[in-house]
Amino acid sequence: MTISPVIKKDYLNQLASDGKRADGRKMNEYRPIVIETDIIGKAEGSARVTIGNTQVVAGIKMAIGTPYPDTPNQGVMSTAAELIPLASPDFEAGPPRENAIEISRVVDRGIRESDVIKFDELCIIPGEKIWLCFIDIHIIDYDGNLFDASSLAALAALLTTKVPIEQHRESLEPLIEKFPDIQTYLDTHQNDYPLPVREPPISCTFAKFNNTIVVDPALDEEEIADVRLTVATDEKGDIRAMQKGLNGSFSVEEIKNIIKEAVINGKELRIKLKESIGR
Amino acid sequence: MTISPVIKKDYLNQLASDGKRADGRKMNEYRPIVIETDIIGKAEGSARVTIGNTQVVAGIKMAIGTPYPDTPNQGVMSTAAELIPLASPDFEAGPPRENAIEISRVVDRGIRESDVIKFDELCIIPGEKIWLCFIDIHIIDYDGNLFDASSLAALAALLTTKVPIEQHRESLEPLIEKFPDIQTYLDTHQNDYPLPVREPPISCTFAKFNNTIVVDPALDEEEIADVRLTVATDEKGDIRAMQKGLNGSFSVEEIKNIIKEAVINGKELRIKLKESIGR
Amino acid sequence: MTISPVIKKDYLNQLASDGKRADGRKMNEYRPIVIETDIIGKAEGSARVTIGNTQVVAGIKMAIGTPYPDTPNQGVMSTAAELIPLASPDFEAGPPRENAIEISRVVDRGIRESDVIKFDELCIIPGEKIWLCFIDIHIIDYDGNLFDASSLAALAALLTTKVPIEQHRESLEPLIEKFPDIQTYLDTHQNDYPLPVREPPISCTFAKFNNTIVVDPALDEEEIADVRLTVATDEKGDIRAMQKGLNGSFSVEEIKNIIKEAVINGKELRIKLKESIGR
Amino acid sequence: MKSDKQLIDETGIRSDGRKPDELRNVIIKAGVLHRADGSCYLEWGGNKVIAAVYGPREAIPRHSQNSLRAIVNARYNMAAFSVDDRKRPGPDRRSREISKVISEALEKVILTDYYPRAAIDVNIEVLNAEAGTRCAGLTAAGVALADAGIPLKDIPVACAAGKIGATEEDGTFTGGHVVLDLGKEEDNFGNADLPIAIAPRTNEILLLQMDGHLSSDEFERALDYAIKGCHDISKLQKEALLKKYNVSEGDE
Amino acid sequence: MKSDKQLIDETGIRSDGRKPDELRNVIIKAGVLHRADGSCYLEWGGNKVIAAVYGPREAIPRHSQNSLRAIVNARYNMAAFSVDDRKRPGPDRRSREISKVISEALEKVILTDYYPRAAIDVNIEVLNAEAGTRCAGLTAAGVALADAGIPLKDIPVACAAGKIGATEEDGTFTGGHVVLDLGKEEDNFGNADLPIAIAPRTNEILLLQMDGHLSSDEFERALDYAIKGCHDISKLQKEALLKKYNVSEGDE
Amino acid sequence: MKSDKQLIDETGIRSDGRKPDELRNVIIKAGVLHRADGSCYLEWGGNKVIAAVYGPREAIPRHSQNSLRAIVNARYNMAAFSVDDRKRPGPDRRSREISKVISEALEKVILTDYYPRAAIDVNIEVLNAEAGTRCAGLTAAGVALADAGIPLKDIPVACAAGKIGATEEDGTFTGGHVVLDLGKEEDNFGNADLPIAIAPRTNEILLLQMDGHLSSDEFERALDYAIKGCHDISKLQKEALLKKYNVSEGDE
Repeated sequence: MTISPVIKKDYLNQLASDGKRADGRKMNEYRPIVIETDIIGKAEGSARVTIGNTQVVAGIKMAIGTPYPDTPNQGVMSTAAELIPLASPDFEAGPPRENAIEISRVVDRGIRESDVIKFDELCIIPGEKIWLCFIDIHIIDYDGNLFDASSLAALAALLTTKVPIEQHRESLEPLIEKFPDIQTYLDTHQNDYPLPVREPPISCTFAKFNNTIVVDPALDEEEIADVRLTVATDEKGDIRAMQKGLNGSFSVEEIKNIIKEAVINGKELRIKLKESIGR
Repeated sequence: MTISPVIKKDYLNQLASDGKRADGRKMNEYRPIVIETDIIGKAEGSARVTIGNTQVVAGIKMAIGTPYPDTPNQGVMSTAAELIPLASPDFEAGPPRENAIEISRVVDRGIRESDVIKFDELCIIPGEKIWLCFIDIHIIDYDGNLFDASSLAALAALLTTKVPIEQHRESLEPLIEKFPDIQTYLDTHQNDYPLPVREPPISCTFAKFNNTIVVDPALDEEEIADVRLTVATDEKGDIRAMQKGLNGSFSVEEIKNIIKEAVINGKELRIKLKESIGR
Repeated sequence: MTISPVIKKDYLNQLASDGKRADGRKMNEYRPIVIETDIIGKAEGSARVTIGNTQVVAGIKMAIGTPYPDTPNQGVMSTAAELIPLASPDFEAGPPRENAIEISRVVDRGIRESDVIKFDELCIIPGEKIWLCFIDIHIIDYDGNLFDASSLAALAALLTTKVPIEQHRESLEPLIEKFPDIQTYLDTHQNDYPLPVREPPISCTFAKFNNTIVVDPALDEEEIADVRLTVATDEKGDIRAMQKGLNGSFSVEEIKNIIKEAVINGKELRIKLKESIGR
Repeated sequence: MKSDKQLIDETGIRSDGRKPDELRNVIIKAGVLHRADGSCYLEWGGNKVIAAVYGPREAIPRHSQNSLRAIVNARYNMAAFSVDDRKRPGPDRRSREISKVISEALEKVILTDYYPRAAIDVNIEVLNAEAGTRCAGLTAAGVALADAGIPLKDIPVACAAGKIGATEEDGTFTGGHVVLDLGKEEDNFGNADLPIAIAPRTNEILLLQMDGHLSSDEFERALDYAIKGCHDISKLQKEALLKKYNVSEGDE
Repeated sequence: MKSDKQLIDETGIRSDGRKPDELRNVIIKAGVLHRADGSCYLEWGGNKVIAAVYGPREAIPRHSQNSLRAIVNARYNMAAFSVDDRKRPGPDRRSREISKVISEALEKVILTDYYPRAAIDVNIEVLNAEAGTRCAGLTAAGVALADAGIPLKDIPVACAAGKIGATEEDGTFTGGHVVLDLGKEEDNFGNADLPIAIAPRTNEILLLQMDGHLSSDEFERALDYAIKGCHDISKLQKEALLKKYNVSEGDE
Repeated sequence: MKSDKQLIDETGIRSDGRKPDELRNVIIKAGVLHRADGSCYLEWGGNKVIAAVYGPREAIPRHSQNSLRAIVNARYNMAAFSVDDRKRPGPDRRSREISKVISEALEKVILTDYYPRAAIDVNIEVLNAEAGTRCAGLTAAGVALADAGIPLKDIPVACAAGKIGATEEDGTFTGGHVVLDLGKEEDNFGNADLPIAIAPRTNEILLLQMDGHLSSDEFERALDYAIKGCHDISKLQKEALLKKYNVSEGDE
């Protein structure tokens, strides 16, 4: 460790002791959030999310594929996050590492376990043809709190995704003879239509350093944090997913308090998300 | 080379000159062997084998797959060995290296070339559906002679494997209409049944150091050995497979003597194997 | 950089200033070229090309496969080059690196974009079965100018390739019932027949060092070259492909002059190629 | 896949006969491997897990070294035959995530600053998997670390709680009950899973993940259950270590 | 796949309404990222590209260092969602070739001997792809290098020219016209593509690739067009840098 | 796949016209490559193999070095086009096992302690494969090592023997004959294969593998055959080296 991180750490710890943060925020305050959607013409859904200087782009591609044998009537989703070297001097090219894998898995579980996508409405021919939904998350600029930025970007992209039936109609029509069922699907879905979704849970991430807990840690804060907790809550304030990270620990009380804050912040973020997608 | 291995080498060489081994065994004597079967509930067959401190677990998974085009009536087997870092400070995580590949290929050939598995009895629908048999060998504790321990574990697991037709019956029944042949198979195989096998060959491994040849080399002995020879013999004393290893050499006479010893030891090991599987 | 390369560089630069090359060639002169074909019994087409000391072997394998959905009536080709460690002390084992990828892609484009292979004549059953054509290029001895040697070897191999219908007839006949079309194909192709091809473009490669431009750079020249240009021209003298390499630059005039030289040299190489394949 | 599974009856008895706050059977043996510096074999219900510790030893490659403390590399791996459908050997995304969260949990209790530039490697091998392998693996790792003589602030221990009930055919979930230590069927058809690891002396939470759906109240109850489960398992860890120590005393 | 596409009409107007020597719309913004040492966002027709520069910094691993100069690593990458059919993440053979030719082109204009043993990393991310991404990427990289303050002999810039006409059903091609800056349809159904990069002060050619079919005369015309296109884009590069500088001046 | 193939007739003549102890035709040329330190081209029946030796040179990476002797890295590789069905480029499990046993065989005859910290790289490329490529490759490697001037105790040489007869439709095997140097058909339908390598001066056995079914008596006969085959091939190795030496003497 060179001197400068030590000084930075002391400075941030000192500020925290006085109830302050380096960028002037309150402990329970997010940085400014901007959500833009429909930014990628080639994608069926897309969003760019900035939280402070952190910037994430998510794109959704829909394709027609084969269902898993044990869920013949359900669509399939897959989530990947790439910490591309564009975003940080510390990110390397190559296959995804632990951090990228953790982000993609936490975002994926948040969406999957809460049934955000109505998978049973993504079946075209039971056992034969379903919609695949690929969520790809690109970290473009890294200034902390990738969990929340990635989750928001994925949700904003999903909630504005169109199922591209017009483009795939031609490839499905020859199958009518073999699978008459498909006629109904094609008749009822003449045009591209919104991906069928449910109300999503919203992720809020907290970090602890010097025994202070802050929401939406910036990179400086993440670097000195002992421990991190992400909590996803739904519109009723119920908990839908949690993930603790880093090699520190929380007390039971700290976790209970974080959950309360996550519900409060989640409500604000939910409003921002809805505004961005025009609902 | 640090001092300690040199001293150990001199010590073992000195012992060998006096016809002795560090653990008191005779030159043609195996360490104690324990074979337990049916230890993994999820596997269709399994065994744990210890030879002295060396410990190996083998598990068999059976699945339904497609035959190779040139053998439409035959099942398929595949063997993999993993030298997991659990077993030795020198094993690394990652894709299998030369040593693991050699072990898995030698075990595989010993089983395959002697037709231990009756592949023609693993056909369900000719050209369409056959049983796949996956042999996975995990080295748990490494104290030398992985060839024999792996081979014994794989055989003990195979010889106690049940073909899990009950669990797969449901997936096969819908195919009766298309492939009426399958009815016969399902009728004659109501319940899980033992994997059809033949009498296997038994592997014995020898190492040479200081011009002495020992059977079942312990790790200490392997580390100083010039050359290694594995010989698999059948119940008639015929040779079914051989593999020389390490960068030393044997004379023709040495090889002939090793074969004689392999036949003798093979008989004892065969008895132990049969006892363990209750035959 | 050690001394010796510096001295070599000065020497070659000095020679170039006097209009000379280390091996006595003129600036626009190729080293001796030898092209042998049909050297690999297992391959459907093959060639060994030497340009001076550089030696390349190309082999063609044909197999039956499935067409891409968007080109249901067309065969498929694929090109791979391997800079195997046999050929140079600097080549390493492992997956292909940038240089091997660039060579294979430039050779591939030269063949693909000029429609050298008549892909529409490689269709067996539209949408179902087509011929796959694999071009594999092995660099055996590396003394510079791999682009031209690889391209010539691939072309000589392709132009002498036989479509192995005799060997695959048996696997196609059972499909006649399902796809009656195939009967016509089998009737009209009783025997192995030459791969249907068009007149190919010919690659010529130039290098610049010390402001001198030479054709067919030897390894010594490549090592000190600032920049490289490969130009493929057809029998009419039209340009069919170009690729600039290395981190130097050309002026517009230099490029125009190189194109003229590429047309002249291309004619000579084309004659050599045709002689080698007996046309 | 969900179905109308009834996972708990009206008297509060679960499908495998356990009470809501009852653990599955757990067996722990310390020092089971010859080669490792410390090791543990653990059965937890149908789970069978081995953990082996190597180190502290010089971290390789050198650029992975931390000049102030030891690095902790936990590697969670499932044997190909440990699951219903054979798993391809080698790490997948799931096992890499679990390796990461276990590494982070263990690092907190290891006195890593005693060993600058060193690595402590913790290998967890799942031989048979039946719900809850990450808790089983972390618990075994705690014993193996102690068996290896690695200086620890506390022996880490893990356990999960969750919510079960009945999932109707239309996918709705009814009658949720918070229960301790989900079994295989409960894991597949249940509605929430909350695995945690703690340092039992202080109840500090070292690992925490949650999937599913819990109200704040349910969460607090589940957390209580899981902490209680950790303390029960912690006793078994200590007994296993004591037993090995006594046996060693006697034998050698 | 080719078809009887009419890509240019008898009055010389192309299917997207452009004249033969007309560029698509280009928007360039310098300094768009917080973390990178220099960056650029560029839209070129439907292409959307970001470039980020890191360095000069110590080249790692050490054996990759050149003791006389900095090495230049350009990495061209397409986002999975940037194309019609989702692209598998990670480099493929095409992107590795493009990374190589861009690296070579950039190296010529960077004063690499100022920074022995260093690496200059240029990351080019294609977010939306519609023909001409390598030119868009290299052009963005030129701006990002300047934005990072890397000493340059010149700001490199790229543009393509090509040949379009009509491809009949039998695959023959008729009525070729040399045009500037092929669009998506022109790229798919056209008959030649000639992407180049130049150092605009000297017109030195830094990158040159050609696929298709051009007579010598057509080639010379295409090269003229592409060089002219480069100069037009070069002005936009400088405006973007100036704008960022002015804004910065004013703001800070 | 086995069938009722008759591989040898009642007069002891094999399906390709050879007698039981007759080798296929072997052609060896030393020094065929310009770049390698030593090289050899070898045809053995339908097999075509090239071997190239580089070294001794500094072993890289450094942690692979042995401070007491040179390490020997043989790399056996099959060209994609060398077999009936195109082989995917790159090493597979079979080629990695063969590389290992060849490396071990060669190491025994190389005076590796002359070159501490060095590597001797032996690259074996199979261009056309027709049964017996590992013997052909090792034999070519022996010549290439000598051609490179690597100090050797002996020039290693390899040859196989085996057992052929008739395999009935029911899979039983009848009428086994021990024969030298199995050809392609004999390898596919035969009943045993015993490839060995020796140091011909001492008959020390450097490589030995066996698959199939041999009684002890058959094994001893096969071993005798294979050793005899090795000695015949050994002469051809020496002639090839001598020829190159003479030619070099004469030419230069």
